[in-house]
Amino acid sequence: MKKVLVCAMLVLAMSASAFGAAFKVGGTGPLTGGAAIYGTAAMRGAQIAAEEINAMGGDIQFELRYEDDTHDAEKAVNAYNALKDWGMQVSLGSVTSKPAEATAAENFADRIFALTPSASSAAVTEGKDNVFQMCFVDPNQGTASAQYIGDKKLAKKVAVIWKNDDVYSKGVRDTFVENAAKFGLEIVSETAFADGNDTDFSVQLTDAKEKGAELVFLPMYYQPASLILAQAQAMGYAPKWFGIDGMDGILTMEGFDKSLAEGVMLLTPFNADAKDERTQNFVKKYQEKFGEIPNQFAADGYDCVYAYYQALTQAKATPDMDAETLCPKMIEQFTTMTFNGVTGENVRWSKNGEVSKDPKGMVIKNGVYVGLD
Amino acid sequence: MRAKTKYVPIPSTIILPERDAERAPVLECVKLGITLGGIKAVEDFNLTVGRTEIVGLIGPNGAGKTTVFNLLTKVYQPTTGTILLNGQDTHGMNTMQVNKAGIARTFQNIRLFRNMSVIDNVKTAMNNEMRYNMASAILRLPNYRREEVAAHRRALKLLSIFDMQGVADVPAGSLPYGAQRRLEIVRALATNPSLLLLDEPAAGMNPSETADLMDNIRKVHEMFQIAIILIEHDMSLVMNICEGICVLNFGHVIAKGTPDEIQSNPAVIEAYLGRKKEA
Amino acid sequence: MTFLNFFISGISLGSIYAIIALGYTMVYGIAKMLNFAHGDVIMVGAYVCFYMAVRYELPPLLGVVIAMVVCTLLGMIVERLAYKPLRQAPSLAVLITAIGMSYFLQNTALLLWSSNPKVFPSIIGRGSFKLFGGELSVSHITALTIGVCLVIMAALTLFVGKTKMGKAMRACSEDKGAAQLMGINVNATISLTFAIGSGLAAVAGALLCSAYPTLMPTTGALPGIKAFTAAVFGGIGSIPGAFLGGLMLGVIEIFAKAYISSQLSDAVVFGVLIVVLLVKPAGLLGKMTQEKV
Amino acid sequence: MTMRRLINLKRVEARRIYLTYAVVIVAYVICQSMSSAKFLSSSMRGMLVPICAYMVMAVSLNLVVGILGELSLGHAGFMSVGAFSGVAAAILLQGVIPFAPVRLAVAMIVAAVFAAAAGFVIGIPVLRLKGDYLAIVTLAFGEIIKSILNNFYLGVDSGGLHFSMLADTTRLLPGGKLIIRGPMGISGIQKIATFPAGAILLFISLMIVFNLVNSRSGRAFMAIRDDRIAAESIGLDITKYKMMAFVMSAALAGAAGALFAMNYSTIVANKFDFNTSILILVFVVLGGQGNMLGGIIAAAVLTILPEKLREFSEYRMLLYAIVLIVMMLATNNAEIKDFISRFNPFRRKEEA
Repeated sequence: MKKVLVCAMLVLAMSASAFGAAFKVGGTGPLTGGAAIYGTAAMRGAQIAAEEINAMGGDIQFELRYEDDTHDAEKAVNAYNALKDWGMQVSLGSVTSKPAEATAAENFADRIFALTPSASSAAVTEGKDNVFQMCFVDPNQGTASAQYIGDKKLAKKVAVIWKNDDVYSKGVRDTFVENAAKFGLEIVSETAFADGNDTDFSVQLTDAKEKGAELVFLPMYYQPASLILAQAQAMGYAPKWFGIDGMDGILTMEGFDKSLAEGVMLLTPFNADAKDERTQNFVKKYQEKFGEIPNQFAADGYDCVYAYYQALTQAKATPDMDAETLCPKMIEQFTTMTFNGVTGENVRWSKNGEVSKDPKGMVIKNGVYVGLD
Repeated sequence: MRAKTKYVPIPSTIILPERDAERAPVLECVKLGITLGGIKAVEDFNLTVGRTEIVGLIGPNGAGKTTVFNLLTKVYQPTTGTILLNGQDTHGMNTMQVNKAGIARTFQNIRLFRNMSVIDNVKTAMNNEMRYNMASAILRLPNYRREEVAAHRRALKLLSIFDMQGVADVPAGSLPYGAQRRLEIVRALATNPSLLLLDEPAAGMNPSETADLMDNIRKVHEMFQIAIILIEHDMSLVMNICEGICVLNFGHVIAKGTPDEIQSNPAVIEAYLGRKKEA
Repeated sequence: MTFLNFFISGISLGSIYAIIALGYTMVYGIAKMLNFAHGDVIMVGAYVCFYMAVRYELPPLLGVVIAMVVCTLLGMIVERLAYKPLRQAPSLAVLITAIGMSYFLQNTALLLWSSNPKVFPSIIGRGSFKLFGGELSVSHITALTIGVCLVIMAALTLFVGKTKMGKAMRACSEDKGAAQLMGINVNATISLTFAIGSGLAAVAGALLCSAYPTLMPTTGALPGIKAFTAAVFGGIGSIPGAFLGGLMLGVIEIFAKAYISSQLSDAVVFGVLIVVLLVKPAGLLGKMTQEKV
Repeated sequence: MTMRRLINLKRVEARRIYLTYAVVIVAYVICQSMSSAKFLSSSMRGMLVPICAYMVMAVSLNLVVGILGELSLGHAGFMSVGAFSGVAAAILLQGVIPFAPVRLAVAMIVAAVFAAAAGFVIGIPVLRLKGDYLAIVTLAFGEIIKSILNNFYLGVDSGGLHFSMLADTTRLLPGGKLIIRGPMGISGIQKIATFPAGAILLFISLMIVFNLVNSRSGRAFMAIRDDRIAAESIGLDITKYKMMAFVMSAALAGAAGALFAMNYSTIVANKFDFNTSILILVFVVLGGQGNMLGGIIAAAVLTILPEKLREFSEYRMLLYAIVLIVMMLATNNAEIKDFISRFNPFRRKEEA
């Protein structure tokens, strides 16, 4: 499979250069280490989009390069600099939040436009006119989740379990807790975990159970969430579960007992089981190529490249323009255009780079996502 | 052969060389004892050492000789008994404090600072007499230079006693065996001790080296006018340079006296010399 | 009852630490080396087990046996290639090489098996024993882990104490030079130690992932460090110490989460470790060796 | 006396010290002029400051591992304390000291002081232990520092400094600013760390360490390393000297942490974890314990290496691991070392 990947990259590079010039798009993400799932997925999503666009043979061709940042700000800046040396014209920022904060500062200083697929912390775009996000910003997710639970009257007493040393998890948790009361929610239990003690959740679950939480909010990625679900079942605790976009992917874990996730609700912009043509095409291609079902990171990566395609086309940009020339054009396009992708319809961006799209409320029924509304 | 020291009796059955009789002894051990791993390694050890006396501590292997040194230098804390050093009780002191109070030693299995130069081994031992702090060292202030130069001179002088000034900058670990033993003695002397403990200084030496060593020990004794206790298996060396001898067996003192007395002591001959002959 | 439930959670977490710690402590006891790659051998064992059970649909126990064979071989190869050439080198050099080996195994696993987490099928199912009318529950896997720990502990103690190879191991641990003089093949003995340690790692991997069933290339790394801590806690080099240290570490971790702060539990765990080492500088059951002067 | 020709340590050491200074200065001049003349790629230019910081880390850890002879597995903890206190100081002083280089210097001094204080507090229990047990306790403290900083909040408003643990309960007045935000660390840092500042810090660190080593304290450190019992027997205060080395090393690591942190716009406590401590230990061991120049070169090589391996894409970290293992074997296996030194035309005779 790896060989396929290398070949694909070669073909990608060659096909692009065959048409003469292509836009050099670069991004950094964790391709090794504990967070490698996210970086790899975003990279692969972007690859598929670039291949599709290049295969169309239009004026806009992409040469895509992803560099490993091992989920570390220092390495991310190194990776960013390597991309800059390569001649990156527009950037896909970084996949995870903290590295993205660091590279976004570089993007801002170097006037290289960035659109990050999945770095969701507010600090990524804050104060930078040329850094945009494809995913929801963390505070919005926290507020949106609280509002959703409150509006739909899913529960009154809520427990929150979050990963304290993770910026994403902590960011969502903070705004959720802050806004919970506003939507009539009472937070009865708040417990955390961190790297190194992310295997046993009995204390967190017992606390939630004893305090009578009807719903447990899980602002985290799907890997620890799968452990929580399994352990809750083992101790006979069956509250409502509510996740965020990082939960997406839980159903596609190899060997996962899908019945554990029955009834889990989540707000996510992407649903691999959606019936629309665009999503189905993407999921099919991804599966063919990588043997896995794409998660939300892959979808974000895919959409980023298509968003660039749209923006570059509308701006009538040509590959001989340098990054600094492209930057204001991209800012102009992204603040005005409307984009349709697999992670949302009618996606728009605000001046400060935040995306506005409707999170889809999903519930897992019989092992598949079903729209909540 | 050194001139026979004339011993005079002083009260409480302790004997000292005549020249030290008027002065307080450097060391008084009273009923010293230690239990190691349930075994009484040393028991009821009494010894008084005169201000400038050379005492030999002998006994068969495992008799507890090195243990006595370890007790004196507080590598082990004694379980019973008292050690008075220059009249001061060393109870509760640790090795470092005992050294500051005046005991320096060498080790049976040489313990040099092997990766440091010969002269640095000696200068390290002068650490406590140097008067400058970390800031002076980092900023190379005048008092740093002054003290370092003085220490360097003194270290070279000490090394020259053993004719080692030529190898001052050589790593201590690369010295030949005999030179390493000599360096240990120099290092111990550099701490200005009033009592020097030598643990088998002649071990592994050939007869000519041993003879040199004997001269050197005498030289040190004369130059510094300090007391020396030495553990040694080489009987000719012990009988030659020691004024008083203390014989240990199974952790007990079995005889004390002048070399002549010891040589003719039947208990010693049976326990120690006799066995030696059989071996 | 909550207290007891937490205690049981602690024991089940601790039993996992314990079984990993057994491998650490054994290699340390004989080869006097901190094998930081041990956690990653555990990960390899778990992956082999996973593929045998899920892809080839073999019975889980057979999977464990195959994993043990693979890990034993892996342990011996790693030892031969990376550690044996450094037998005379300073111990720090070996430590760093072990860390390099840990990176190597993690990244090989990443290339072979991708970073996507796999959900490990429990080797004995996810049931549990209910006590006091269901108020307390002890999962089967916890019971099995403790049982396996005890068996391994007893077997290792017997092996080291009674067999000829075991005595050779002890001799090597006391004094390699002297052991060599006594005609013991020190190199072979140390290789054997690694082989056994790695075989145990496969069992630990299967149990770790049965209890906490997500499997990634980094799965072994953090439990590895915790288990190393547990081994030191119990007195590194001591086989019963590793067991005791593992259990206590698990219980302390859970209690710290429950009664102090779920955010600071690691700080509490390491704080307790420091206090224990200050009171007992060689760990709970470790022997203090005094240098001969 | 029949003796092999022995090494003259004084000459070797003096040569080593001057060589180290010379290499550092020449390397700085080359890099700086190449950087100014735009001969250096962005990638290399971006690594100059972190390399300096890692070099200082290597020098400072070498003081503990190479000179004092104690293994520390938590050195990144001091870097972390330095990074957070230094950056916080720089943010607080933004209005007071507008001139960035001075602010950086002050921040590094503050960082060194805080890290030294942490080193002292940790040193009290740690230094009573020996060998592997000391190592595990330093690891434990590294993790504790990380855990605490991940739950530490510091804010400033017109009423002064406020801090809280576990959750942000600083209740800042309007207009106040939360500087350290628990697990989110510090964001929006002004990047005032520069390569010349890094080079100066490295030079100062080398001067401190070399001058310390060639003084009574340094001799005491080495004596403790070579033989603790003998060191005690000549009246050295083991605890005092161990503490001195430990605190000095922590202070330098703290300054390096501040330098490092102010090269990025964001910093989190998780960056300074066990892996970072190990990385620095690798520099020291690979460069040769006690060999400052070796550690410095190893820091540069091992920081640049993974970047140069980028062309191997997904095989990058695998190759890095292999290179690391091979380097350890090459520098520590006697047979391989002999084999390599046969091809070394500059082989110095004294070392034969």
